[in-house]
Amino acid sequence: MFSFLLRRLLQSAIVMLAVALIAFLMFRYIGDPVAQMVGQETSLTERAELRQQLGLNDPVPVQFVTFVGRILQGDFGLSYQMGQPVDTLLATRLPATLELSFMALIMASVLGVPMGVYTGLHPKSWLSRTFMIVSLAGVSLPTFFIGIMLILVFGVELGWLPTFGRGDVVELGWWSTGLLSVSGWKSILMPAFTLGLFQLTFIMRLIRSEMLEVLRADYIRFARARGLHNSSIHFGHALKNTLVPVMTIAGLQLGSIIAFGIITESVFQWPGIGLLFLQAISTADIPIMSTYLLLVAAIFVIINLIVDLLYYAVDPRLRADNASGGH
Amino acid sequence: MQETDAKPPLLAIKGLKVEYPGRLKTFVAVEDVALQIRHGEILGLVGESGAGKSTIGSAIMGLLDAPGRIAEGAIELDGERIDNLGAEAMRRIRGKRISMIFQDPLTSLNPLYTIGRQLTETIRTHRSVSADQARRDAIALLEKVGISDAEHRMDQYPHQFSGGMRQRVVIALVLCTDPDLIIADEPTTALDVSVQAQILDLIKRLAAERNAGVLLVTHDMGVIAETATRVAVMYRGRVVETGETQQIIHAPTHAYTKSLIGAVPRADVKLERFPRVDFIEGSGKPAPQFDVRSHWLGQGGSATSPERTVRSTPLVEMNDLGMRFITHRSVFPRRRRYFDAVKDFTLDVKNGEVLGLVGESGSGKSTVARVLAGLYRESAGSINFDGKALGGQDGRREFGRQIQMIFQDPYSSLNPRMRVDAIIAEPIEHYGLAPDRRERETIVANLLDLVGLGQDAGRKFPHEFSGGQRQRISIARALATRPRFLICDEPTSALDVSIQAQILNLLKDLQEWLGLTMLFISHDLPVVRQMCDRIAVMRHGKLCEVAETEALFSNPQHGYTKELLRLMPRL
Amino acid sequence: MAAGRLARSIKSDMLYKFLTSPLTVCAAIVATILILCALLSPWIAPHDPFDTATVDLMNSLIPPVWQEDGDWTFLLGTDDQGRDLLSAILYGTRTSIAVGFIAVGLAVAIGLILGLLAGYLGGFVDGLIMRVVDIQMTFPAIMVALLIDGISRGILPREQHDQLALFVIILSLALSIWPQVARTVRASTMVEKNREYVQAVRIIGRPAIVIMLKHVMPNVLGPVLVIATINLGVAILGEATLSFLGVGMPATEPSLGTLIRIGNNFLFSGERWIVIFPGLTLALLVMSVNLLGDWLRDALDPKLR
Amino acid sequence: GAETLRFSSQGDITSLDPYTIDETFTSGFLGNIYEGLVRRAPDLSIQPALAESWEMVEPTRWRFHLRKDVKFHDGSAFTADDVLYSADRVRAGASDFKNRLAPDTKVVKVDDYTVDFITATPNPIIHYQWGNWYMMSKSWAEKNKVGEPQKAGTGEEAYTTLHENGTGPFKLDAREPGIKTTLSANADWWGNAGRTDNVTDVVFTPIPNAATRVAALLSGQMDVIFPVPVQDIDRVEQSEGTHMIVGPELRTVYLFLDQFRDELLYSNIKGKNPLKDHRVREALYRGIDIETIKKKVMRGMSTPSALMVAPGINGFSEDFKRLEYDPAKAKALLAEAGYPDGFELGLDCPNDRYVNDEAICVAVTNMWAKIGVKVKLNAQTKSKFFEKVFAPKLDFSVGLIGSTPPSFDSLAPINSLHVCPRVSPDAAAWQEGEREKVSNGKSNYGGYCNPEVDKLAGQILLETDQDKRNALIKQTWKITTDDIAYLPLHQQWIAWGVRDGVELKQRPDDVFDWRYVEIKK
Ligand SMILES: Nc1ncnc2c1ncn2[C@@H]1O[C@H](COP(=O)(O)OP(=O)(O)OP(=O)(O)O)[C@@H](O)[C@H]1O
Ligand SMILES: Nc1ncnc2c1ncn2[C@@H]1O[C@H](COP(=O)(O)OP(=O)(O)OP(=O)(O)O)[C@@H](O)[C@H]1O
Ligand SMILES: [Mg+2]
Ligand SMILES: [Mg+2]
Repeated sequence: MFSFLLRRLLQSAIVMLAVALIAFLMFRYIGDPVAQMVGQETSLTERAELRQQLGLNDPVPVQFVTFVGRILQGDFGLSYQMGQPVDTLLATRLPATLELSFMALIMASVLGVPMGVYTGLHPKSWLSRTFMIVSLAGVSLPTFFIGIMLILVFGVELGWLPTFGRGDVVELGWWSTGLLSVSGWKSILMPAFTLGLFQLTFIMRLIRSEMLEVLRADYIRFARARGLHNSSIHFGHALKNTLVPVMTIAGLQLGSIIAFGIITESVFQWPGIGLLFLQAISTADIPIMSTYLLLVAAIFVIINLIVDLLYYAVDPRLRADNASGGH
Repeated sequence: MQETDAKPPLLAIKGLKVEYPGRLKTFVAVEDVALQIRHGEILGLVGESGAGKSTIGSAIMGLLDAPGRIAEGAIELDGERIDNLGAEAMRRIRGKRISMIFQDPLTSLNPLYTIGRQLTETIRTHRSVSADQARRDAIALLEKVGISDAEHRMDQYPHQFSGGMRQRVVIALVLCTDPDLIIADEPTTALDVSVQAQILDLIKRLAAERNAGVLLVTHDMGVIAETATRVAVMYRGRVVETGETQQIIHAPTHAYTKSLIGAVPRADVKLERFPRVDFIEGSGKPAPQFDVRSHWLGQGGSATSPERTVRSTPLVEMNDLGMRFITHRSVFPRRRRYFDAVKDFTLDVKNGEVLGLVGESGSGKSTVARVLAGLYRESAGSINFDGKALGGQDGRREFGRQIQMIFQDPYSSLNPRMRVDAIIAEPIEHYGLAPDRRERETIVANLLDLVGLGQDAGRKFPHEFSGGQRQRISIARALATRPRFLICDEPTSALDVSIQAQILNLLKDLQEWLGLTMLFISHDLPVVRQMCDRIAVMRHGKLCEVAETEALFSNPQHGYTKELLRLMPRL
Repeated sequence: MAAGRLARSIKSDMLYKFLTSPLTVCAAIVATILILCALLSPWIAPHDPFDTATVDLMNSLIPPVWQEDGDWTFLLGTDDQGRDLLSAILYGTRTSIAVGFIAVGLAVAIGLILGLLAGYLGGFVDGLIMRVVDIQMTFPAIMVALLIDGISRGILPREQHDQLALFVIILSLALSIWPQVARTVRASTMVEKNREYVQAVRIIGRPAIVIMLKHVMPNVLGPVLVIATINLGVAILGEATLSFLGVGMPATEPSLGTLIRIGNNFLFSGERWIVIFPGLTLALLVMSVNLLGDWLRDALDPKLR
Repeated sequence: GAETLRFSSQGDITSLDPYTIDETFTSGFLGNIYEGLVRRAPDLSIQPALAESWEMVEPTRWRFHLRKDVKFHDGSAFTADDVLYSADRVRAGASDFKNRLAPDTKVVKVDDYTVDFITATPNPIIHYQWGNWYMMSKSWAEKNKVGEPQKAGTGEEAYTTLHENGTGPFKLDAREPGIKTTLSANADWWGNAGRTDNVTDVVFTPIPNAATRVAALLSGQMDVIFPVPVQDIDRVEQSEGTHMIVGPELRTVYLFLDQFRDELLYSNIKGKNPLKDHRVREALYRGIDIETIKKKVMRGMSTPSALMVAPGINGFSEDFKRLEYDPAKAKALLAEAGYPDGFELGLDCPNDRYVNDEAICVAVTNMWAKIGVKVKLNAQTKSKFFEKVFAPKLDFSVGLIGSTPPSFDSLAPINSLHVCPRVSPDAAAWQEGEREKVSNGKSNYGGYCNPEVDKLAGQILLETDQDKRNALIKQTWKITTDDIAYLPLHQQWIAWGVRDGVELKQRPDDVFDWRYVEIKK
């Protein structure tokens, strides 16, 4: 366990390095940051100077080494657009994104899991079929469309929910939460639903597929023979056996929506890191992008590590290291 | 017909017909079956493998595998029909009033929950007791079924248990709710005789003291003789004969029963070959006549002919073999706990010999087999095969085909998504043992015939087979590699004596004519006596005694061996 | 001969399951129609929306025929550039189907193989592949596309840049989807490889690769099908994002996704047909493919008969 | 009572430092916090601000008399020292406003409230560009160690990025970059007596997503939003509780053509550059049906333009007329130029920069196809577009951009767009390797060169007599339009969505001056 974590830590460091490197290669193609940093009247010499100052003219290896060196000292640089330290920018926006992502995932699981179990149990019932078809709306309609439609109906026409932003936020130390105010809750509903709809479909379908498999297992039959309650058979025995792939996807999806809930954040003007990233792409704000990518890499590394650990928690057979794995 | 009785029987099955509708044709598994079990009675159900015994059990429970369904007939519990009850009503009967031990104990336990959790959960579903109480009850139950160190074992997962131990857990699970009717489908196949005796005793006591009825499905006529009050004999989906145990065993009337009884392996003398069941009804293909020397199994390959085999040289040498499992993980090495499943195990298997491995359930037999097969990496000692070390990848690759294994659990060792013919064809294909596809198909068909499944079986998927049939598929697959050294972990535990005889004879022929070497793990002492040249006895992960078969049976040295022989059920 | 019978029987098994499910039959019909229409678009489309010379701005924003001001020349109306929407959808679907199916297919292929390798072999290989997954997940398709596009533009002469778009899109979408497949497959493989049926074939001496492909793979395919079918829509819509950044198809050759992206601008203003019809087409396509995926999953399950 | 103005635009301001970036929205926004010596009225006329009056003492010496009762937000008084400080700072470091004050202009303190600007050569329009050259406090700067202006992203985080100390009518309360900025009215503002507005608080939320922005207005959560996408204008207009305020903008959108390369990129014509041929340029010009673009793409919200400057810019003249849309003639011209079957070229466009920029390009593509010119359209986000098209890469054959003359005078566009972009009179336009050194004609990406224009530009710069100057300008415009140096398209319109009950004045340069806002309910 200890050595496992140690090994992962080392691997993670390599992952971060690789991400930084690839990101650097990428930035050559992202566009010219300087054009966005100066007015139209600025002379070419000044532009060139600025480029020089930002180190954009250095050879990639030099830029890379400088960058890594600075990061190791905890200096992530200043945003080209906002002139502020990138790490504080991201840190102040991370809570919003995390709250939204977790809400979305919770929404998706609270609905998706029972729906998945139900459709797995009764694959032929009309309700299952309805679930299966209706849920497809979540994956076949573009997020943007869903978001705008929600805004139109609940925000503009009915006027029930705010159409943008996070509502009132409460500062709890370094964490700012919108979940302590009514307006905060009102604000998170639509974006979380928009984000969660896709996850819901995904989780539901995945669980159904796995449930169909698991429900035929002998231990389920035996559990029935023992007269266990259906709920405990379906949600305890069967569901747990579907968890390994479901957890994997849930983890990846959580990572993806934290990292790339960009469209939702943009549609609802949700002040999270995705919005920041979107702006950074359109203005070629390299420091934000690189730090952001490192953050995202860290998020995925952590989520995947947690998921890997959860495998062991869920499935005792995976803990066995005696079996000589593979060839 | 029970109108005369004041009290209806505990269970009455009337005119039962169960079918598995397929797309092309509907398979009738059970037809026109009528059975009765009274309170306190143990009804033995014997019969051909695939005759429909397990199907009857499942039908009573209302748990027929989809798409199976009851086409005709009625099942009554205490005079009330239960075959047409709703799902929730049936759930309330299950576990509480009727319990069933499925034939496949190894897959009956949820792999993700500890044994303790599964036990307490069942107890608390049916009785309102505190969690602590349930746990204490569970431990007591485990001890009752002969699991030592129960307190500690409670927190282990099914995969950490041996086959027999899992079977006992399943039995404990069934007993913990005090049901009125117990359906026990081959409950003791994986148990050594001493534990088996203990379990059977438990069941008998239950029937006697609690007035519970028992439907006991088994192939072991010895068990029937010692336990059952009455016996029903099944053949091809029908009950051909019912009667008092003594009458069935000593004066069977139906031709099938007669030949079945006649084929039971004898524990007292060693015979050349196993007697065969010669009753075949209707057109039925006669059991194929088989000549090893001209057969595909006998050609080429690495199986050496007996002439060339020097019986005295060891083929497999195990030196101080040890296998330890981690049972408690911890960051700190000091806090880790291990379990030595096999320890200081030194044993040779000679060229061309059949070495029997018997011993207490959970003593490490399967572990030895798995280490030999390369599924576990030994944690101590070494293995030599044909004089060469078997450690590492190279050794394994070199001897890959020569070492084969038949698993104790036929259920999980077959890929559920492959058709049976593909499963069996696989090793042939892999080693290029057949010149072309056509040939391969012929060989597969032939192998299926050899294990008594018939060629049509090839088109089906494993789940469409009965326990015994699946076991035969595994055997066919193992044979298809034309192995030199075959590890058989309880190869015939789920087979009726007739099929058992057919297969054991086949193995014997292979041994005799081709010098096939075998490690034969079994609890069935009569079979072991017939099959093996030498016998090793294991207990607690260690070797107790190794001796020539006859010497061991006539003059056991070790106390445990003596105990085993004493408890051997007899007709 | 027997092989033929086997093949026939497998097929007819699936056919049987297929014919007994009306929903699947519907889905198949819809999918076939969509795909056929897309493939045959040059022949059946009333206009050629990609031929810039025939597109007339004067015709822009004509509503569908059944609405007031509708015009029989443009059955489903026109978009903001005066392209016939029906034709644009037909042509756009062609691009989208190519992009979606190939990208997802590629992703599944990569993900399956790497996931199997990681899960089955474990250890170093697993660590390596999973860390690559970590890295890959970090980069959204947009960024990957920028990189591939940039690099290949650097390598290839300018004349070949025109053919680049499709390749860049497909590759970057595939690259962004495969990690999901790989991780899920790996997870299921880790469970599956400890099953006895896998051990049994290992004893037979089958090489790892055969065990993975022949034994483990069919048993881990369930979640893969779900992921693949769900990601089809994601890929098709993702293509539009890439186009927006300038690494996708040119604006004069709109795909389904691009049509939707453009149509989105008209959600408030009342010209909703511009988004509704392409959106509907996409929804139908994704739905029918998902339903077919459900059917395939069930058809491959020997126990569901 | 307390009235809060809630408004939204598509982007945030970059910095609170008034010298960091010369960009309309940021400096317009900061104009509510900071003030310059002069300011622009809603009709863009120049008004006194921190300077009460000014006069040209000599042709090379301007004198400015400062207002006396002005206090910075931190309470300190505004004096000539602050002007001197601001004059130094605006020309220092990475200031983006260096052109407001020539490097050799001397700024001299006459007394505490009088400052002289001594220029090397006469400059009649020295203060034209000072509407957004804001005065900063010297003492505050020293106290907070405010250094030279620096570009975002370089060095340390500047104090001025998040802090302000202006003299203007509004003070900053809180700022979360990219999310929200709140301000309140400055009770001590010198001009409070003449204020017509009633805004006490301002909440500014940037909402990049147009649909979201519109929804925020429609749902009553915003008082003012801009820009409103042209297709949504009707909706906002018709929706209860909101209305539109639209007006032409000073920015001219145009196509620029590669006229310096000897071989056109992205073309099937090898070995020569058809765009160098006047007939080809005319054909392209005549191939664009600008009225249809106005009607269909811009939904009427544009002013087709014959000139490279908009009405309202000094030097604009109604005398110039667009060449007629005439595809037949265009074809004939192409044939005459030797391209009877047309030819291929590439068109580069941003797709998130100007109003319906991508749609305009697609429309142009389709129109040119009809005269036989096959366009490979490449529409992409602005950052990629800029990098590809602007100097030094200049990787295009035709491109679309728009620009606003900063001083509202024609000289700037003449200088940067029409003067030959070369380092020395005998060098080639955009000579490889020297592109970054180009200072005149630096935005003349097409490399249009006409020695006469170069000469005229020099004369305009020095001419102090307004009438003569304007004649020179007109002469220049005549030459360049005859040359078809560019293909001007139109001025897009500013479209602001406003909640009913909110009154405001819209400036043609798209600056939102909160002093003219009145919230009725
Ligand atoms: N799911 C199924 N689909 C189709 N046929 C089945 C299915 N399950 C069992 N069968 C068939 O039903 C018959 C009876 O099976 P059953 O399991 O009851 O046999 P059994 O008497 O218990 O045999 P054994 O002693 O080998 O366990 C077998 O021939 C088997 O092939
Ligand atoms: N993966 C494991 N982890 C921990 N303990 C294990 C594991 N596998 C087996 N054991 C333990 O090793 C011992 C020997 O098991 P094994 O399966 O070899 O017994 P066996 O002799 O085959 O018994 P049976 O006759 O009941 O099948 C048992 O006590 C079992 O609990
Ligand atoms: Mg059975
Ligand atoms: Mg065992």
